[in-house]
This record gives sequence, structure tokens and C-alpha cells, in this order.
Amino acid sequence: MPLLNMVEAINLALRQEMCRDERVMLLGEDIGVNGGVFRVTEGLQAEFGVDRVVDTPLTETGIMGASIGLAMGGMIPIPEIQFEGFLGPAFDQLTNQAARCRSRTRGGQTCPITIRVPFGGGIHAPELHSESPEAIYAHTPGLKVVIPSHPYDAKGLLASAIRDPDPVLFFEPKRVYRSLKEKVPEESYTIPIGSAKVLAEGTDVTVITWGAMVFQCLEAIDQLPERMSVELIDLRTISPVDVETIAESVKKTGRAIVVHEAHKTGGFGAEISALIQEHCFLSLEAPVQRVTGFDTAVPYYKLEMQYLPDATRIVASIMDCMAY
Amino acid sequence: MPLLNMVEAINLALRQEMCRDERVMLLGEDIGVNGGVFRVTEGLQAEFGVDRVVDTPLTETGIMGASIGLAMGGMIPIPEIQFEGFLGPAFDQLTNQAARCRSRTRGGQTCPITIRVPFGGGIHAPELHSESPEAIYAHTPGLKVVIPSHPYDAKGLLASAIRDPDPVLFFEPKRVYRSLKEKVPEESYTIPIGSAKVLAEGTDVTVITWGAMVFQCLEAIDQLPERMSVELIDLRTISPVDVETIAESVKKTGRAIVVHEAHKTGGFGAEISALIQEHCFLSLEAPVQRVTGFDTAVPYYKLEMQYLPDATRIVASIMDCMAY
Amino acid sequence: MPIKTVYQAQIESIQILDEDGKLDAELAQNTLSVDDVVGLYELMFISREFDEASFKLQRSGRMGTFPQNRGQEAVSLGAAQALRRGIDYIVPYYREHPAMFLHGLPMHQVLSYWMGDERANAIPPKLSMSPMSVSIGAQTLHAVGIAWAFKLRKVDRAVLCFFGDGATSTGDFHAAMNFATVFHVPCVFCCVNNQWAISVPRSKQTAATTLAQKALAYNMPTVQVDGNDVFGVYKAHRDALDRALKGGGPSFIEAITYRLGDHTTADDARRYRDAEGYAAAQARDPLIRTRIYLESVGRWDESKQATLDARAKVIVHEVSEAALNAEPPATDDLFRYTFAEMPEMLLKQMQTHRTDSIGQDPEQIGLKAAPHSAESSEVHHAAT
Amino acid sequence: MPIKTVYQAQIESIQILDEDGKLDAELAQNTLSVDDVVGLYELMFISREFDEASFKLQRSGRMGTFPQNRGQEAVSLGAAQALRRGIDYIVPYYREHPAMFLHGLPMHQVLSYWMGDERANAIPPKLSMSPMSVSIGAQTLHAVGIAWAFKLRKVDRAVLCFFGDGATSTGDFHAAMNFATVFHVPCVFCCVNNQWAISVPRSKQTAATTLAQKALAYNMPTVQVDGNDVFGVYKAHRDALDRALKGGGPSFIEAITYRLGDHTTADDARRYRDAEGYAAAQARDPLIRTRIYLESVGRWDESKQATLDARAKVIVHEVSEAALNAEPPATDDLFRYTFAEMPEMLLKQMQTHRTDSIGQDPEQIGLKAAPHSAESSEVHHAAT
Ligand SMILES: Cc1ncc(C[n+]2csc(CCOP(=O)(O)OP(=O)(O)O)c2C)c(N)n1
Ligand SMILES: Cc1ncc(C[n+]2csc(CCOP(=O)(O)OP(=O)(O)O)c2C)c(N)n1
Ligand SMILES: [Mg+2]
Ligand SMILES: [Mg+2]
Repeated sequence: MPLLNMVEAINLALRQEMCRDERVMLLGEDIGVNGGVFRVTEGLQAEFGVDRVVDTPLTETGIMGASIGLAMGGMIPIPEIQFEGFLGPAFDQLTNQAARCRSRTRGGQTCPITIRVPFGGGIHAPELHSESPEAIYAHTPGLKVVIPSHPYDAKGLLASAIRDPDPVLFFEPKRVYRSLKEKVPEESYTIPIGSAKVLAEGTDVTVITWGAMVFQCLEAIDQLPERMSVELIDLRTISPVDVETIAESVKKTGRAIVVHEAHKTGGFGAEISALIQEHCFLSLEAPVQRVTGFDTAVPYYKLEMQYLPDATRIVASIMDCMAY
Repeated sequence: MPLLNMVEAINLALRQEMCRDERVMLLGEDIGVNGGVFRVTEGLQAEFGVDRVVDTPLTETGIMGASIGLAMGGMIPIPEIQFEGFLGPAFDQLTNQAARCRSRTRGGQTCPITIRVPFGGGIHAPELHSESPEAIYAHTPGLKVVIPSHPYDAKGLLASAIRDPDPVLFFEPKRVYRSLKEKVPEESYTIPIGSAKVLAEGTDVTVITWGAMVFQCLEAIDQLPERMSVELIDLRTISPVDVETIAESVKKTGRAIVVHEAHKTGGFGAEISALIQEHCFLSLEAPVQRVTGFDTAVPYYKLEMQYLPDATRIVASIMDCMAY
Repeated sequence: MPIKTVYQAQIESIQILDEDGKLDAELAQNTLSVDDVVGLYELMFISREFDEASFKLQRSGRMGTFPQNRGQEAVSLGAAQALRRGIDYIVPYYREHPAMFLHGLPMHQVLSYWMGDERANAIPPKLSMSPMSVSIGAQTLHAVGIAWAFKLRKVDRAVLCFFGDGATSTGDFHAAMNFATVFHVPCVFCCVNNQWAISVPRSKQTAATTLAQKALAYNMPTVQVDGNDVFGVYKAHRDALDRALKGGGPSFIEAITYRLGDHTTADDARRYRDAEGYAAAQARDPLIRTRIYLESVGRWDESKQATLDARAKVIVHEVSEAALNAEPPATDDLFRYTFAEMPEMLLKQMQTHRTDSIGQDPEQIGLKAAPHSAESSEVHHAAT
Repeated sequence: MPIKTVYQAQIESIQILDEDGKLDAELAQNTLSVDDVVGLYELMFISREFDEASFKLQRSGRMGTFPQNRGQEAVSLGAAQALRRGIDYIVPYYREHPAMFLHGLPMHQVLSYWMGDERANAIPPKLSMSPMSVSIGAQTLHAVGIAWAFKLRKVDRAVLCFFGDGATSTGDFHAAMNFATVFHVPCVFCCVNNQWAISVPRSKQTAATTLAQKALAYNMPTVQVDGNDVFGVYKAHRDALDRALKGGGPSFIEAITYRLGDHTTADDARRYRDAEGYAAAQARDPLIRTRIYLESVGRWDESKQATLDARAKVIVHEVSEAALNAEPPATDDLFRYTFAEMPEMLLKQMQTHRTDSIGQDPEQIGLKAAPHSAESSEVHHAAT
């Protein structure tokens, strides 16, 4: 089995889905000859031609709106938004049009698009290149929101997203793009959307996270005293969220910490916290804690590491929560 | 003291602030001759002229982006977005530009704009005219989000918003626009942004809400058995949220229910629920309950009343929560 | 160099049937037959009757907001007539019901739509159109995407997209025009310039002399047409469709007309409309002009009109009854179309009609869970 | 009618200093003095040196991504030269540092910016400009708003907005052009057509023959200019500024140039750039042309060049040192500029550098609260 990083795993999934179904096509800024600014679509235009891997003019509302139309016309488009900070101009088409297509037409018209978006911080990028807007889209009925943390998951989840009959927002944590390789099967496989993964089993406290923060959590767990037993859950999908896996774990541990890069207030951590007490109220031994980005704009990169949750903050929170 | 409805109260606040500071100006679709589709700006163009009450072309990103520039150039603009469903095209300028203006320029440039937006359901309007997107904007650092439920509050909060040196998103619950009148002082006054109001004192359970849902909650309280003592909190501002008032109440009652029109998942109720257990964990006798719109698109109006929380659902939730 | 001309353009305006009902026979060649015009006139008239009836339904509290097409019938129908039904695709906005009628949409669906019944958006499978768009400009990009798909799939179909003068100011319109030309897709843009975007007059919407010149920014073929002239509208669209189907790419048509009604039933145009402009526009009513033409060629008279009057009333009455008497939608419809497969949490919301966790799981307080069935949520609905 | 012409337009292209450094003396009248050109040439050269040094800083890991202006200096400086410093307002995007330098921005701020230091966005109070914009197109609306404010406040100032060829595709650009003309504001739109938007060539960005014709959609005066000709660029902007200040409203200028560098240091243009086009563009380098002109009028020679070489190196070295040696920003800066007054919850985040509720309120677990002071969060920072 080859060792692939996330960029390679996604590239492979795209290639396989394009081979599998000729209605699948890619469109976005710089994804053709240039292979995308992160090289995720490298080689695909050469292989599938300019009609199926399309460099578009610079307008995210155009990319999103045209993708909806392409889907209405029988294609399976995979638009790329170059950075999450540029989802802004596509917000209206994504939330008010793509996400409502099935509902508005009472099922007559569907919108099987997968929107690929590099997201999150930690790569010393300029302004608007390091944001985590996932909560906004998890609050959008009709839209699924998938966030893989590992190459293996990325490949299987992307295949599922592309085959999904409804719109899927697929956030790719750019900090992880090339930071690790793992064994990824050559052949095509799918991982169901909406199922979390328990990355470490434990009995004292549950840590729930997604995206690049998985690795900060793993680092934190390494730094904890040996006697502490942490269960780590990688949500992988935040909408629909796998509340069963979360609840089962917290019922066992009685303590929970959510970790995410996005701002605290109104972040998806709030939803997890609310769900936990709705489902595990009598098991909770301490309030659910949120270790998150601050309620400030994501700063320019000299202060980025002060903004992003890191192992130190996660460790401190786990220790405090255990002491409660 | 005159009896005013919310439309009249807002109109009066606008007039007074325009008299008070000549930099204040209004811009939006149909706000001039036509006085706005809800007549909120009625008479203002006649009084202050076409330079200060401006009918714009049909583009929300244009209205929002130009307002930011007007503020940079020394004006105090009050853009109107005709319905919350059309905030979509303004989303990028609002969240990535207006809300970051102070931070991006390290305080060198500020953005003292107040964005007025009629919002929420219950008036049998067409698609995209009945949404409640407040959670999205409460998750935007640098932006304040104010939602009055009563004419008196609307007038005082709007004056504060206009004088605030930072951008304020001012949601006006259209269901309440003309549904009640109350005594509103003729003279100018302000109500501080960020302070909730206890509308009814009680000891058994705390109900937290905002906007038009205040009236569904009041109706629900009326329907409860006499012996039950409910504390009702109208947040009035959801960002920054008045966590002290909430916590104080829940520490007393031990039970809390959040009611809002927006979809449950990722709604601002999740934040309130998370905050309550963070601040009142040891006082809680039951899980915080959320009575909200469903995780579906806001339906066309024949099903609207099934979507919106009503007194029946609120009563049921209060009774169940008390039985816990 | 040093100064040279790098670009030149000019825009033409066409009129074939003039204000007095006189036809330019030469230009009219290969456009509409007299039979076509009789059919179109009849539908114009029925649509007008439909608008009147809708107005009354709204005023009597039996319908929500409604946007009349009144005065714009020749644009809607002349344009739609240029398309092949069930083949070419119509992407309409909220005011273009006549075009949808011509292509076979059951008229009561439009009433049901404005009565707040989302089922009205389920377009019968054989028709080739999308539901009416509410968000101004958004649909122009969908039209381009559909046309692009047709091109990629090598099917011989084109798309007609309707939008108003106000829509030309949106970012989506700009993106749509750009994508259409860059990807050279078979899409016809019909800009219904009815002089108003609610209360904002065309002159305040843009400083451009014509809306047709918007297309110059994209090197898109563009023309202006008298929108009250059903021949001119037809010809402009027929030419554009032909070009599109021959691989000639998109076209833009500015159809100049006038909104004779209020913006919607929630609006009162007397607040902002100048009386003179309005009177002049009434005199240019496309129904008058088309009827004069038909009379002049001996194909229309008082008795035909009387028959049509009566027929229109019957049709519209039946349509209103159909909409008014429709079964109310099931509460479960609220949930059913969110995803192809309902996620667990949404299913629970549908089954319990509750969002509070105890309400969804009454066992938490020692009560038996509600039976999970479609009936239960109906019952719940009745109870609320 | 029946067919009449309703609109006509043509667009001109200007060149005053040609590829060989030859000046059109007539057109050059009332434009730049030879002294002006010496000053501009020197700054062009220093900017070029700045770009080189920045590239090296990035490659050696001491700076993040950086977008060179290389090849576009005549646009940036010719345009900015037409403005009155501290009076007329510049709204730049990320590639226009030469214009900002000309108007007095300390050069090290641009390096600090790309080193991820947000303090670099604090524009010195006497300068009249906004920070560089990252989101493509967004700044065009701000420029219009500022110009509109100047008009409303009746102050005699105009605005110059820079943006690229790619930006013309955005919805914000469309809205900005429309607002500018509808409200007739004193704003000059300088479209830096450097032939590329990252890897997307101008020909794929729009089907339009020229970018200048985008302005026709709004009835905005428009012109094309050779962007490597500092005289032409200056004249086009001077004319537009004069018009703006006389109440003549906005103007559009397409300045045709070529991005001689990669898009940014994160890009590798060899992946998509055709070698021939690139070679041809190198031959049209504005620095070469400007220098030939200055030599031809006896104002430049090898020794002057050698002096400038040395001076540029010193300046750029000093600037780099200033940026590299800046104190790191305080952690509290993260919080300080969110609102004029910090809400309670944000203050707690700053004071504790924590978001978890127990961490913010250690008394919950019987620990004493952390001391609330600026030092504490510094300490925290050091610990993380
Ligand atoms: C994006 C958006 N903004 C605002 C509105 C509110 N609105 C509904 S119709 C309308 C005017 C539309 O004018 P035009 O495009 O000329 O179409 P017409 O109604 O004249 O047919 C406005 C502003 C909307 N529906 N969508
Ligand atoms: C709204 C938005 N979308 C995408 C990007 C990513 N991006 C950065 S620069 C660029 C190309 C810009 O091209 P152009 O406007 O021609 O300016 P140039 O870089 O050539 O000077 C893109 C797509 C962005 N910054 N903003
Ligand atoms: Mg109109
Ligand atoms: Mg460019």
C-alpha cells in the first residue's frame, strides 16, 4: 500500500471518481495547468482535458452559482474555492441556493456538488488564508460538512462526498496537506459521511476535535501524565454530527473537552457542548470545556500561534477539567 | 408619552440621530421616496434630502462595501438590507471587511456603521423573507449583533448602535413591527448594547430568548399552571451576550430553556447552552433545553407555523424540563 | 500608436409592430404566423385575467404577496415562443409566469406558490424549466451552468434566462455574463426592463444609456427591442436561440417595457410613480397593440373578444379553485426534502416535532417515547 | 425605428513613450518634467531592488509569501504621481507598494506586512491611503465609498483605486463601477492588466477585447494606456483626476503591462507561462525604456546608474534590517483592536489567554484566579 500525504490522497480520489463517472468535473481558480495553488489537482487537466478540469474567471459566486447550474444540467461538479477566506463571495449561492435546491423543488431537482475548500491556519499565510468558518455552514440545513484530518480519511470521505446526491462542503486542513503520510489503499473505497472516529480509547476524559487540531490533541495527550486515560474523537464530519459516538464516550468518561481553531463564541464547539449535556447530563462530572481560537479576527501570522489552540492550552484544560 | 409601534420607534430614532450628527446617512434599496418596504424610513428623504437618504442600485455587496468606504471617508452610514435573506450577497463585505476594519488597521481606521435588517418569520412572506441568520454573525468577531423585541428597546438600542464606534448588525423582528404599541419617550435616549432584560421574574425555570419569540414565550408562560414561576430573559443583544444576567438567573432556578426561530444545529441557542453549563454547572438540575426552528430550510408559509416554535412547544418543553 | 482606436461598438434597437399596431412586413418575415399571434394574444389576455384574479385573491386574504406581470406579457410570451417546449430550458424569476404557462406549467401551481405552498415548485417532469427565482440575479448563474452542461453533454438544447432591470446591478449577473461568454455557452439573457426595481427607476439603477450595453463588457452580442412588440421580442430571441444552437454562444436582449401594476400586492406604486410616464405606458399596452394588429388582418373582432373574455374567466376561476382547494401540505414535508436520506437527528425532529432533548426522548423523564410514525407527527401537528 | 442605433462607443489607447524610449513630444506636453521622470525612474529602480531583496528574504525563510511588482513599476508610480500626496487617497491592493512608497509609506512597513506583522497596516496619520487589500475586488467598493464621502463632505479630494485584471471578474468590481457612476463620485479606477491572475491568462479571464470596455457598461469614461510608458500612465491618470476634481465623476483606465515575476513567492510561473510572451515582455520592461529616454535627454549615464545601484542597495538593506529587527508584537495586540471597548468575555480571554471556562475562572476548582494584568498574558505566551 502506498504512503500518501493528504494532497496525494485527494488527488487520487478525484482521479478515480472522474474515471468512474464521466459527469464528474472540476472547476475553480488555477486548478488546471497550475494544478491548484496547493497542487491538489496536479495532472488532472492533462489527463481529463480542459472541459473536465476548468480554470474559471476570478469570482467565487460565479464558480458556486455555475456549479449549481451544471448540476441542474446533469453534471457532477466539484468546485474548488481557493481559500476558505474567499468563501465569502460564494456564501449566498452556497447557503441560499445549493443547500436549498432539493427542498425548494420538493426533490425534483438536486444539487450533487462537492465544494472543496482548503481551510484553517498554521501555515504562515497572509490575511484571510487561515480561517475556520465551519460553524456557519454546519448551521445551514441541506448542506453536509466534512473535515478529514488524515490522508486515508480524506480519500474515502471525498469519494463519498462526490457520490452523495446532496451538496457537501469538504474542508481540507491545509496545515495537514503535506505534514504526514500514511498508508492509503490504491483502490477506490468510501468512508460514510457522518461517522466519527475514535483515535484513542480512554476512560478519564473525552477530547472531541476535527481537522488539523487532531494533531495538537495527540501532542497534548503525549504530554499528559501516564496515568491519565484520554479518549480522542475525530469527528471527521461535523454535519450531520455523530452524536452517538460522542455520547457513548462521554457517558463513559463523564468529562469532555472540545477543541477547534475557530472563534469560541458561536463556534461548533458550542453545539457539541450543548449536545453533550442534552445526551449525557446525568453522566457529566464537570462542565464541557472549549479550547478554541479567541473571539478576535484570525491575526497575521506573527501572532497566529498565540491564536491557535496548542498542546499547552489543551493539556492545561484537560488537567483543570480532571481537577473539577 | 406617545404610544409607538416598532416601525415608528425606529423611524424616530433615525430622525433624531440624523439631526444630532450630520454625518449620519441612510442608504439601501427603496428607502427613499418609498420609505422602505416596511415604511421604516418614511418621510426621512423628504426631511433630510436625497444625499442623506439614498436609494441605491440593487446590490447588497455594493451597499455594504460602499458603506464601509463612506465610513472610512468620515460618514456614519446606516445601510439597510431589505430582508435578512439578502444579507447573503453582503456577507463577504460585512464579515471580512466591516468587522475587521479596526483590527486590520490596528485601530487606525474604524467602521462605525449600523446595518439595519428586518428579520425572522411569521408574516406569511415568500421564500428568503423569513430567515433567522443571527448565529452566523454572532460568530463574527468585531461585529455586534442587536435584536430588540419591543419598540422602547428598539429606539434606545438603535441610538446606541448608531453612536457605537464599531459595526453593529441591527436585526428588526418584522413580526413585531406593527404588532404592538407601547409608551416610548419622545426625547432621545440610549440603552446599552450588551445588556439583557428580565421581562418576568421567577424561580423555577429560566427561559432565554430574543426577537419575536419573546411573545411566544410570554404566551407560553400565560398557559402554564399558576404555581409555576418562570423567569423570562430577553437578550436584546446576542453579541456581546450578557452572560452575567443569564448565569445569575440560572443559578437561582437551576433550569433553563432557550427559544429561537433559527435552526437548532449551530444556532445561537447552542452558545447559550454551552455558556450556561460553563457558568452554572453545579446549579443545573436538568439539561438546558433548546426550543428552536428545525434543521430544515425555512418553509414556504403554509408550513411556517409548523416550523416556528410556538407556545405549545414552549409549554411542553418547560413542563418536561420541570419534570426532569 | 500614439493614439489608436482599439474597440468600437454600436447597439441597435428593433421594433416590428409599432405603437399603432402597424407591422413592418419585411422585418416580420420568418417570425410569427398570424396563427401564432392569435395564440399568443389569447394567452396574453388570459395571463392578464390571471393577474387580476390573483390581485383579488390577495386583497381578500386568500393569498400572500403576488407580483403581477401586467404590461409585460409580450416580453414573456414572445421570448418563450422562440423556444422549443420541453427541449430548451427556461430559467424564470418571480414575474414570468406567462412564459411558464406557454411552456405547459399548470396555472394553478403559480397561485399555489404565492399561497405559500412549496409543492408548487415541483415542475412536472416533462417540462424544461426551473421554479421562479426570488433572490435577484442568482438564477442567471444557474442558467449559465445549465447551458454549459448542455454544451458539455453535447445535447442540442439552449437556455433562456429572464431577469429584471434591477438584476443587472447584482454581482451574480456580472459573473453570469462573464462565464457565459468565456465558456461560450448556449444561453440567452432576456433582460425585462420594466423601468422599475420596486420604487427605483431605471435611471437610478445605472448610469448606462441602455441596459443592452452591459453586454459589451463581455463581448456578448446584444440588442434592444421594444418589449411591447411581440414580433420584435420573438425575432430577437429566435435569432439569439439560433445563434446559441449553432455554437455561436450567448446573447443579451434588453426588452423595453413597463410594469403596469404595482411591484407586488405589498407595494403601492402611487408613492413613487410619475403619473405621466404611467399614462404613456398604459397607451403602449401590448395587448392593445396586438389586438389592433389582429383586427387589421381580419383575425379578431368584438365577438371573438367576447368569447375570449368568457373563456379567460372560466379558466382563471378553475385555476383559482384548484389552488384554493388543494389539500394542505403534510407537516412531514417540512423535513422530507432536506437530504436524500434523513440524518438521525433530523428524523427525530420529524418524528417528535420537537427540538428539546427531553421532548425528543421522553424516556429521560420516565415517559414512554412517542411512537415513531408519520401519523404521530400529524397528530402532533394537529395538537400545535 | 424599426431598426435604429441607440448607442455607440469607441475606446482609445494611448502611448507617449514608446518601446524604444522615444517620446511623442506633443502628447507629452503638460505631463511629466524631466526632473519628475528622474525621480520616478529612481523609485522604479529602488522598488525593483526592494522586490529582489524581498524575494531573497522569503527564500531564506525570513518572510512569508511576497508578491513582486516587478515589471509594473510604471503603472504604479505613473498613476500615483498624478495624485496630491496626503490629499488624494490611494486604495491599493497587495501588489502596489511602489505607489505607497511614492506617497510616503515607510518601506519597511511593507516588509513587516509580509512578515506577518499586522502593525504594518497602521498607516501613518498624515498619509492618505488604506492598507493593501487581499480579497480581490473588495477594495474597489471602499474606494467608491471614500470618494462618495469626499463628495458629500464637499472636500476637494479624489480617490485612486488599484486592482488587477482578475479583479474585473468579481461582483464587487461590478457594484463599485455601478455605484461610482450612479453617484458620480471622484474616483479613478486603475486596472493593472498584467496579463495574469495567478495562472489564469487575461484571455481566459474575460472574452472582452479590452478591459477598458468594461466601463462602457456604466457609461464611465474609459481609456487604455501602455502601462510601461510612465508618461502615458501619468497623463491618463492626470486627466481622470482633473475630471474627478471638477465634478466630472469617475474614470476607468486599463494600464497594459506584464507581471515579470511569479504571482507570489509561493508560485512558479514556469508551470503555465509561455516563454515567448515572457521574453517579449521582458524586452518591454519599463525600467529599460525610461532609462533610454533619460539618457536621450542627457539626464542619465553609467555613473548615475552606478550611484543609484549603490543607493538602492543601502536603502533596501536598511529597510530589511528595520523589518527584521522589529520587536515582536505583543500578544495582547491579538485582542486589543477587536472593539473600541473590550467586552467582558473578550477581556477574560486576553487576561487568561484561555477559552475554557475553568481556565478562565480557576476558582471553580479551588485555585486562585490568575492575576489580571498585561504581564500575565505575556508570561503565558512565553510558556506556550
Ligand atoms: C438579492 C435580492 N435583493 C433584494 C431583493 C428584494 N427585491 C425583490 S424584487 C426587487 C426589485 C427587482 O427589480 P427588477 O430586477 O427590475 O425586477 P422587477 O421586479 O422589476 O420585475 C427587490 C429589490 C431580492 N429579492 N433579492
Ligand atoms: C476574492 C478572492 N478570491 C481569490 C483570491 C486568491 N488570489 C489571490 S491573487 C489572485 C489573482 C489576482 O489576479 P489579478 O487581479 O489580476 O491581480 P495580480 O495578482 O495579477 O496583480 C487570486 C485568485 C483572493 N485573494 N481573493
Ligand atoms: Mg424591473
Ligand atoms: Mg493580474
